[in-house]
Amino acid sequence: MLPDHNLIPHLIHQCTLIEINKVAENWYRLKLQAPAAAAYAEPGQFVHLRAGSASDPLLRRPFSIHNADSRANEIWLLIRVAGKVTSALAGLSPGGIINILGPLGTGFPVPDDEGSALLVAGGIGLAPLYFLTLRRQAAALPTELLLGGLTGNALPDDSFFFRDGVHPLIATNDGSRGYRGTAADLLEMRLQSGIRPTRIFACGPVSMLARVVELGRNCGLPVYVSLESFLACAVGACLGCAFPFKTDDHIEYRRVCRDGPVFSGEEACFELV
Amino acid sequence: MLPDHNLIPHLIHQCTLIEINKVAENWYRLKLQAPAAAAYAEPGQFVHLRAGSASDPLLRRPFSIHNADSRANEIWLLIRVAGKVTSALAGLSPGGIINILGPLGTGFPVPDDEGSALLVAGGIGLAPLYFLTLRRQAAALPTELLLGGLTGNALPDDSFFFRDGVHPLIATNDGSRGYRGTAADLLEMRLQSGIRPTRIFACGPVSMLARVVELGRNCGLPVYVSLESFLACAVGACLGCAFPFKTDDHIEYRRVCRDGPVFSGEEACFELV
Amino acid sequence: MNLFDASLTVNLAGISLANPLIAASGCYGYGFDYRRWIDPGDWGAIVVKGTTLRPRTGNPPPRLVETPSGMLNAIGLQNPGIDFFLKSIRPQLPELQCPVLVNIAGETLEEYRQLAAILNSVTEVSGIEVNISCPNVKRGGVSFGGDPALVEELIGLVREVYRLPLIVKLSPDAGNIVSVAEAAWRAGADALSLINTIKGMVIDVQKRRPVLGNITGGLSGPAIRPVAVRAVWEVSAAVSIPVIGMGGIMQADDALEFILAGACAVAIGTANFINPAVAREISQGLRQYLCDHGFSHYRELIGAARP
Amino acid sequence: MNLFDASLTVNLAGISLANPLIAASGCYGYGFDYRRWIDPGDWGAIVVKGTTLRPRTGNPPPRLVETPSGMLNAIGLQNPGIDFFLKSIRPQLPELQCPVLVNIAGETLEEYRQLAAILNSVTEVSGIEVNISCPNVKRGGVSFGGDPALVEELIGLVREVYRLPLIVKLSPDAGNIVSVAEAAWRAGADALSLINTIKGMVIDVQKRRPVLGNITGGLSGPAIRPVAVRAVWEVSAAVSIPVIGMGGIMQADDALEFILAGACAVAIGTANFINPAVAREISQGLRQYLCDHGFSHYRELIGAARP
Ligand SMILES: Cc1cc2nc3c(=O)[nH]c(=O)nc-3n(C[C@H](O)[C@H](O)[C@H](O)COP(=O)(O)OP(=O)(O)OC[C@H]3O[C@@H](n4cnc5c(N)ncnc54)[C@H](O)[C@@H]3O)c2cc1C
Ligand SMILES: Cc1cc2nc3c(=O)[nH]c(=O)nc-3n(C[C@H](O)[C@H](O)[C@H](O)COP(=O)(O)OP(=O)(O)OC[C@H]3O[C@@H](n4cnc5c(N)ncnc54)[C@H](O)[C@@H]3O)c2cc1C
Ligand SMILES: Cc1cc2nc3c(=O)[nH]c(=O)nc-3n(C[C@H](O)[C@H](O)[C@H](O)COP(=O)(O)O)c2cc1C
Ligand SMILES: Cc1cc2nc3c(=O)[nH]c(=O)nc-3n(C[C@H](O)[C@H](O)[C@H](O)COP(=O)(O)O)c2cc1C
Ligand code: FES
Ligand code: FES
Repeated sequence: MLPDHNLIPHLIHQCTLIEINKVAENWYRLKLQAPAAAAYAEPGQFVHLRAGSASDPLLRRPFSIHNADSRANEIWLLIRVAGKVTSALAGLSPGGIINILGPLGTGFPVPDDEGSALLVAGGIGLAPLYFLTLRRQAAALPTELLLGGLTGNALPDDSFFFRDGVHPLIATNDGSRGYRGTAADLLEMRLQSGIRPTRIFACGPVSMLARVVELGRNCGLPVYVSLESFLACAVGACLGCAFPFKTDDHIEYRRVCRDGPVFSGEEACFELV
Repeated sequence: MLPDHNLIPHLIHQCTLIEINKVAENWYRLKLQAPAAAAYAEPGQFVHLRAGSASDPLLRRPFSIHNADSRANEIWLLIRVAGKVTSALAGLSPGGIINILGPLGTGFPVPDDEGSALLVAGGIGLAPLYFLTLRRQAAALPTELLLGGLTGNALPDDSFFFRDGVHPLIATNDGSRGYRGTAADLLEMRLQSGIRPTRIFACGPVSMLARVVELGRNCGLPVYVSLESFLACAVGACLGCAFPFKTDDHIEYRRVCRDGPVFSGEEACFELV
Repeated sequence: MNLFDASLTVNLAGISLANPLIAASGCYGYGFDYRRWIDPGDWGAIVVKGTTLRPRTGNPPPRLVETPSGMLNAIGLQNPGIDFFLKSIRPQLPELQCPVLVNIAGETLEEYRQLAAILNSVTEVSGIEVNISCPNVKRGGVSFGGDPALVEELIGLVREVYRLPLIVKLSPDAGNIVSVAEAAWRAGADALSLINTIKGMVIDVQKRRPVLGNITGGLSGPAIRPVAVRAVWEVSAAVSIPVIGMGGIMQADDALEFILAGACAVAIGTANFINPAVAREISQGLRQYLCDHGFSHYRELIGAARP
Repeated sequence: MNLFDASLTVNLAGISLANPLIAASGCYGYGFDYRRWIDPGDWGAIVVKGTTLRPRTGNPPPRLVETPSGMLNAIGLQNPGIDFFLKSIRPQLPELQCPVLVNIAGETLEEYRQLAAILNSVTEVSGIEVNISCPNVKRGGVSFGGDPALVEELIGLVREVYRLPLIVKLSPDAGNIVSVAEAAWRAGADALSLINTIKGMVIDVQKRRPVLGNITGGLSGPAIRPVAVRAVWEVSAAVSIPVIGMGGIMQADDALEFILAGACAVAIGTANFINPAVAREISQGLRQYLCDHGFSHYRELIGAARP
């Protein structure tokens, strides 16, 4: 982790795009040359990114760190095309320049024991959980990745995962790949089958997260969720990314960018967003 | 010339950039696939251009038609990097898409006689005068092109011209190429040597145009100038591109985009801009 | 549903429009300049350039400067005056094949009254838009538009002499745009246009002087859209006459923002400069939206974002 | 001339700043969040987040939305309140190594007075910025800022209890920004900050409802720069206290526009979100400009665009 108040100017990088591949319908994987980010990145952290210099689009955009290789000085991003900046990114060629801030935010809790984990990814929520999977597997911690998508080609194919030694359990809404259902359905199935991990980690749409938290609560298992919000500063200064949490019956706003994006799911008020 | 009120939807083109070359310090020549513009273009007319779709930069930018080949469906532009859009254009690669409106504006008067002409270009003012030179040479009308630049490499080299059979008389401010002086100095020299063309055509900075008009006036020669202004609509609707002219002692504003860009220089009030 | 079942017709304060898209004043000349790119009949209506009693030379150049996602203009109401309009432009208006409105501006209350009285008998003109919000003239313009009592008096005078649809055009520079809107409504306006441009300026840091000949100009384009949508939202809740929304509309989604905020029709200015076929594209986009979301008339969308 | 001969120091209403760049309120937290990227000492001063008497939870999300060349925010003055500030933040302020000002906001005149009275004895705080222009709160905020008489009363009350530099922050939403500025000046303000954000809104056309939880928000960023420069131009001609200019400053040329228009110092908000090192880059750019144009102090540039 980075010391908070140390002046580390290379945390603004002009990165070179090394490689870009389409890995699923509307999904692209980008490999960036980014030494400082690669050195410090922890699963669940993100970079705040800008391509170009025009004032429209004005703000940076946050993307989870999808993998980091500190020896090669590289980080990976996994991006789903959603609008202006993501389409511009999808159109970049190797050699293109991307400006990033980061790594930012509070990631997933570092495993303090030898516990096992279920990771529940809805769609592009895979991005940060993949990094967590790799880090946990490297530390030989028992880890099971559950992944849901709308349909088969909305998710990367098997080679994407197998190359890294990852073997996710997959479900699709239309049943065209893996089980028929959602990532939360997979979780329910695993819990019903008696699996009791030490922790659950989840990233995906709000409705999915709400259900995952409830399933965890029913089994008395702690759930960590990676939340989204529209960010401006991404460093905790503007209070724009507030997410509501309930403490002692009153609402309190926490900053997705700094207090999170990873939070204990227990108190998050999903019904208010 | 285009009939004014005919609905010709292909006058908005998505053009493909065919070729782009650096032809001098900060100058680029672009060849575009643009059938309608190529078919109708007259020397002195321009296209109003946009690359990209973001709202910054918002407005189109005008560029003179530098050459048009109606058989190949191509037009050429000659662009000097001055700011946002011109630098973006300079960075394009063949295959890039540029959206153009045009041809627009009132160009140089079509020669109605077999008269001779002196064409006076200051720097990038070469762009429209080059097209005029080629058209006049093709019609075997006596034409002499005078070209001024700051220094040698601020102008295209000889092969640029010779390939098209153009042989300009060149002057540079520092004397590093051709005569030492400006394009207006060249004109003065030619007039002093007794040359009396039927018309003078000029394009370049305002201070140069003012001097060319005065030199013409002293010899009783009509001078046509291609003027610049910041344009918005480029079709005559917004009155934003007004240039002041003096008629019977009062100031009247004419539209650079529609009444011009080519005007008789006699009444233009260069001192007011 | 078929795309053409989705109806865009609207009756705006008594004027029937084929669609809710209006060419904004000052951005469309007298309606003829864009005919190479778009049939004027593709518009619901066209509002012609601000017209004054006497011809106006306009402001010295430069009159335009680009700003981030916007532009400033300081045309200064250059126009040939009402007499020229009647003699030379009026006879051609039927060619436009859509309703034409005249935007009028005066330096005194009396000038507004006279202009309205003259246009009252001009059958080629379907209505007037009273411009009390031009930021680019020394007298008149926005100086009238800031004071509700003065607005009420002015529009009352105009209403007395003008029987056809009367639209009042407002600017957020007034500060209290809702009070001004209410004053215009009380005085008998049939509809309100908002917003006019917002006063701004750019300084040339190399020359160390303002870029525009007039020093300040009016800001238009996407930059002002959020301010304009908010003005429509607030005003349409306060008055019960139709509101025409404008300010930075570039595409169908932008027009929808205004309609959902409460506008009955929308006007398009700056976008014409970037895309001369914008009106046709936006009508198509609106039809598509209606189809996709199962509405049969865009009227169902007016103000629909209000809880 | 050497780059470092070009001096950027300024005495702003009694506060010595190493350079004329101020971190704008609400965009820089309490000054500590950006320390990974820039030394707080690179700023001339830092204005902390709007502070109220009691803690405020702030507005429901979403609180942000991007707009063309701008953004809307509706934070709703979320802050831990003045007591927390005094207890937990005040002791750390000296670490920032530059003057710190506190932006204060109240729901009543009395709340403003109390806040000012409390801060009057806080030596770590060099001055206060009285926010009478926040568009994002139901009570107080811009509702105070539109009425010159009320502003004169409010600032008069604050002035009575506050002896250190007192800055008043204005918004163009008031309409008559010059009258409001004059009122603040008469009441004893030492300097004026302008502009605060402009009220705007965005509608989500898919969901058919306003994007922001608070419905409306405040527009900041380059989109508003022309409006802000014009406000500085007009106000700095009308008052003889220093004006701090802000609104969409992204680079040195933008800061120069404000200075040439009459600002003695400039504040930077939104640009920090895009480039956390913006203050350092702008100081360098200002020095470069002074060198290139043969000025020895940027003071020579203040108001230099005025004929
Ligand atoms: C901490 C964090 C990590 C993220 N990690 C990833 C990642 O690894 N991969 C990935 O593909 N995406 C990720 N996202 C989401 C990503 O930031 C947005 O998809 C992106 O900003 C969209 O930018 P755009 O310009 O393409 O879309 P825009 O043109 O800005 O918007 C397109 C649509 O998406 C909506 N939208 C934009 N941003 C958000 C947001 N943050 N939350 C919800 N809706 C939004 C807009 O309102 C609009 O409707 C992450 C978001 C956060 C907060
Ligand atoms: C009819 C016409 C024909 C033209 N033909 C050519 C041509 O063939 N080749 C060519 O290189 N250029 C030509 N120009 C000029 C060209 O349009 C501008 O250089 C271009 O718009 C600059 O755009 P930009 O975004 O790169 O610069 P910006 O970032 O917009 O501006 C850079 C600087 O140039 C100034 N500027 C921008 N546009 C103009 C303008 N129109 N007049 C004066 N100053 C301006 C700005 O104020 C600023 O200081 C022509 C202009 C007109 C009106
Ligand atoms: C060049 C130009 C000239 C304008 N002239 C007038 C005018 O004469 N009368 C008027 O009421 N509004 C005038 N306007 C304002 C527009 O009609 C419109 O209200 C404003 O530009 C906002 O819309 P937009 O962002 O779509 O351009 C003018 C705007 C521009 C850009
Ligand atoms: C997220 C955000 C929060 C803000 N909070 C405050 C505030 O608490 N008090 C205040 O006076 N201004 C506040 N402002 C306004 C800024 O201080 C500044 O006046 C405005 O944003 C214009 O400058 P800019 O375009 O550089 O951001 C806020 C602005 C933003 C973007
Ligand atoms: S985005 Fe600014 S505090 Fe989180
Ligand atoms: S640019 Fe609009 S009239 Fe010339």
